[in-house]
Amino acid sequence: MHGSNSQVSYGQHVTTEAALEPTSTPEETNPHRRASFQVRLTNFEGPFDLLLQLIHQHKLDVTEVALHQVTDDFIAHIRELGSTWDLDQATEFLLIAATLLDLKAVRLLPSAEVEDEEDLALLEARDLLFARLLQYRAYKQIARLVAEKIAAAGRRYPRDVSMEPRFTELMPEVLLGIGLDRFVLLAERALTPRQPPTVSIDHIHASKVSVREHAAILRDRLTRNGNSTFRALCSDCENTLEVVARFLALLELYREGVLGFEQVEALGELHVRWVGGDSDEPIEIDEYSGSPVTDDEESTL
Amino acid sequence: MSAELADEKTSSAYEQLRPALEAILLVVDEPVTEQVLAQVLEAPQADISEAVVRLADEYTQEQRGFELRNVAGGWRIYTREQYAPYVERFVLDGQQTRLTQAALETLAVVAYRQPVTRARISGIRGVNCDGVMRTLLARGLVEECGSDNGGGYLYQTTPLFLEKLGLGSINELPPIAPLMPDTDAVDDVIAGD
Amino acid sequence: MSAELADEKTSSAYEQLRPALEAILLVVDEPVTEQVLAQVLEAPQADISEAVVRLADEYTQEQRGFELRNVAGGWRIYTREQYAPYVERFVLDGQQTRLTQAALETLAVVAYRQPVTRARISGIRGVNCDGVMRTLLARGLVEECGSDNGGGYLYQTTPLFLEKLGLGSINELPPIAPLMPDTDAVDDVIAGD
Repeated sequence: MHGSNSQVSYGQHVTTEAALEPTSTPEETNPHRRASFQVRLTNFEGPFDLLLQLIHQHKLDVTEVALHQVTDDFIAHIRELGSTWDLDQATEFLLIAATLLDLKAVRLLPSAEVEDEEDLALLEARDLLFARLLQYRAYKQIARLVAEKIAAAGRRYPRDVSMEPRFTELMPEVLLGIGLDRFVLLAERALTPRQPPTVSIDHIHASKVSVREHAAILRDRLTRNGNSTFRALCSDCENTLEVVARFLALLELYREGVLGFEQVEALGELHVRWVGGDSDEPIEIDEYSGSPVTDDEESTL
Repeated sequence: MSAELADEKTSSAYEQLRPALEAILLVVDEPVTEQVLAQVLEAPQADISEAVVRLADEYTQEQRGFELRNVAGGWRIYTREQYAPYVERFVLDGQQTRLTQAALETLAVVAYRQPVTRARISGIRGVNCDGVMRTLLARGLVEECGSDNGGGYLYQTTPLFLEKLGLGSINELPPIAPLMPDTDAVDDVIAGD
Repeated sequence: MSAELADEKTSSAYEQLRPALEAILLVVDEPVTEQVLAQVLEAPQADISEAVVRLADEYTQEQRGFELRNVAGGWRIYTREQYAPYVERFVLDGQQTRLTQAALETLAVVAYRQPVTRARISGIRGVNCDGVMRTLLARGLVEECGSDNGGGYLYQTTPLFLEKLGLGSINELPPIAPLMPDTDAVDDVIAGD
């Protein structure tokens, strides 16, 4: 009995429009769904966010998943984009598409009898996804409340005026509490300009990096140390592009069978193990478009 | 009769405390704790606790333009929210940049899960939170507070966070549980469809 | 009868004005003139003149810890004389001997950028610095030293500041690392001037 009660209240939570509607925009009423896809994708915050929006958009009851519709929309959208999509969007797409397909796959399973271990695992994965989605939605709602509280508190001004001179005169002598060294450090920090929030255009004239070069660096380090973490391997990277190059280089090395990966939890530390022995035979690394052109390559281009 | 006497006694204690309390609250430049007030006024802390609440109620009932609020563990006088348009002609706290949606969500996770690691926050939000956490650290809304067993830094909210939200303590945040069915409930639904 | 009506009319006008008036008076640092109050509250100056006097009387009758005083042609809230001893004790209690992090950072900016205006300091620090500058002025660590072309006051550090850091002159401040080839230019951009 208790179980069915909580089931009811849970169902209400999920299907109530208001509850699923933290990001409602005028575009949502737009009958041309695909056109509005693009709009939404430019400002969503991660796959959970988009998933929530999609579920709302299709007025889906999570428990009555008609996700094939969403999946189809997705695939259609990706096709429409043709060759014009960028890496960021594409990877986000893949992540979400995988999540959706996962859901869909689970949905297609006969739900009455679960015998197969794999089926069970899939169901568990779906449970977990639901739980995480609901958890995310809860924090999203709380975030709105936090914003409201900040706005309200910002409209109450504290009394903050200078003390009358007769009181300031009584004040015990002030303590700086820090020495010259700390003071100089403070000055350096205070005078370091804050980056004003801007739309970065760095990528337009980003310096080019060579995956092959970064593969060589990684190989050098890993043969010396045996294993490491992705974080440590990127600790000396000066920009995101270099981190990406290192990552691609790792994938290339993995393809050559000289690396092993281990990641215990999603978004957790990525451990990299060298399994290629210590021969210094050259390894074939594909270069990527946009790599800097070296002298000996120039003739072939 | 004796109840009346007791009332009279509290009343007169309050009347003695009130102006002194007001005088101090007028000069503080950050929320002042009941402990400090008790020390300075040489009164039992219980009397102070009662007096500040009573004074806050009084300001509200009398519809004063200011209010006495319990914020970040202390008391301070603020202008009442509805008169902000007038006050803003005199105090312009420029450059109040707004927090992004991502920052607000991250802040919400830290507030409810503290102390919490970045990895955990990223897990809950489904995206990497490093950039957003840097912003929150720089703005003094969260701070490091040790590390967990795995060596990841732990984070918690700061008193400034409470001040910015106008909260007396983190316990004043509404419970998140009603918004988030526990896993059992999720299991029930899934088993039931 | 007509006198009664008139009274009622003033009464409701006063009740409307009072909270907004109080909100403003709570935050102003300098005495504010009736003319300015009339402008901001969009009320006839005669109503304002009457309201401030009435409010001042009210505070006295209610034996508040503060009073509304007419000083130098304007109105400001002050500690009521008879409760000054409590404030003195609070100040002497030494809760405020240490500078806050914000105050130290602002002091650092003044030290390395002097003479400098408040607007510029706020620009560099990304937050309004009025409150903190008041503290630094009150503690004798910075002082006014003229005004720039735009009419903003300029500030510099005082001999007490040098003494506190154990320096003979401001030239003995160690140069800070060349973070930016041209920090002034960057400051300009940030300060928006």
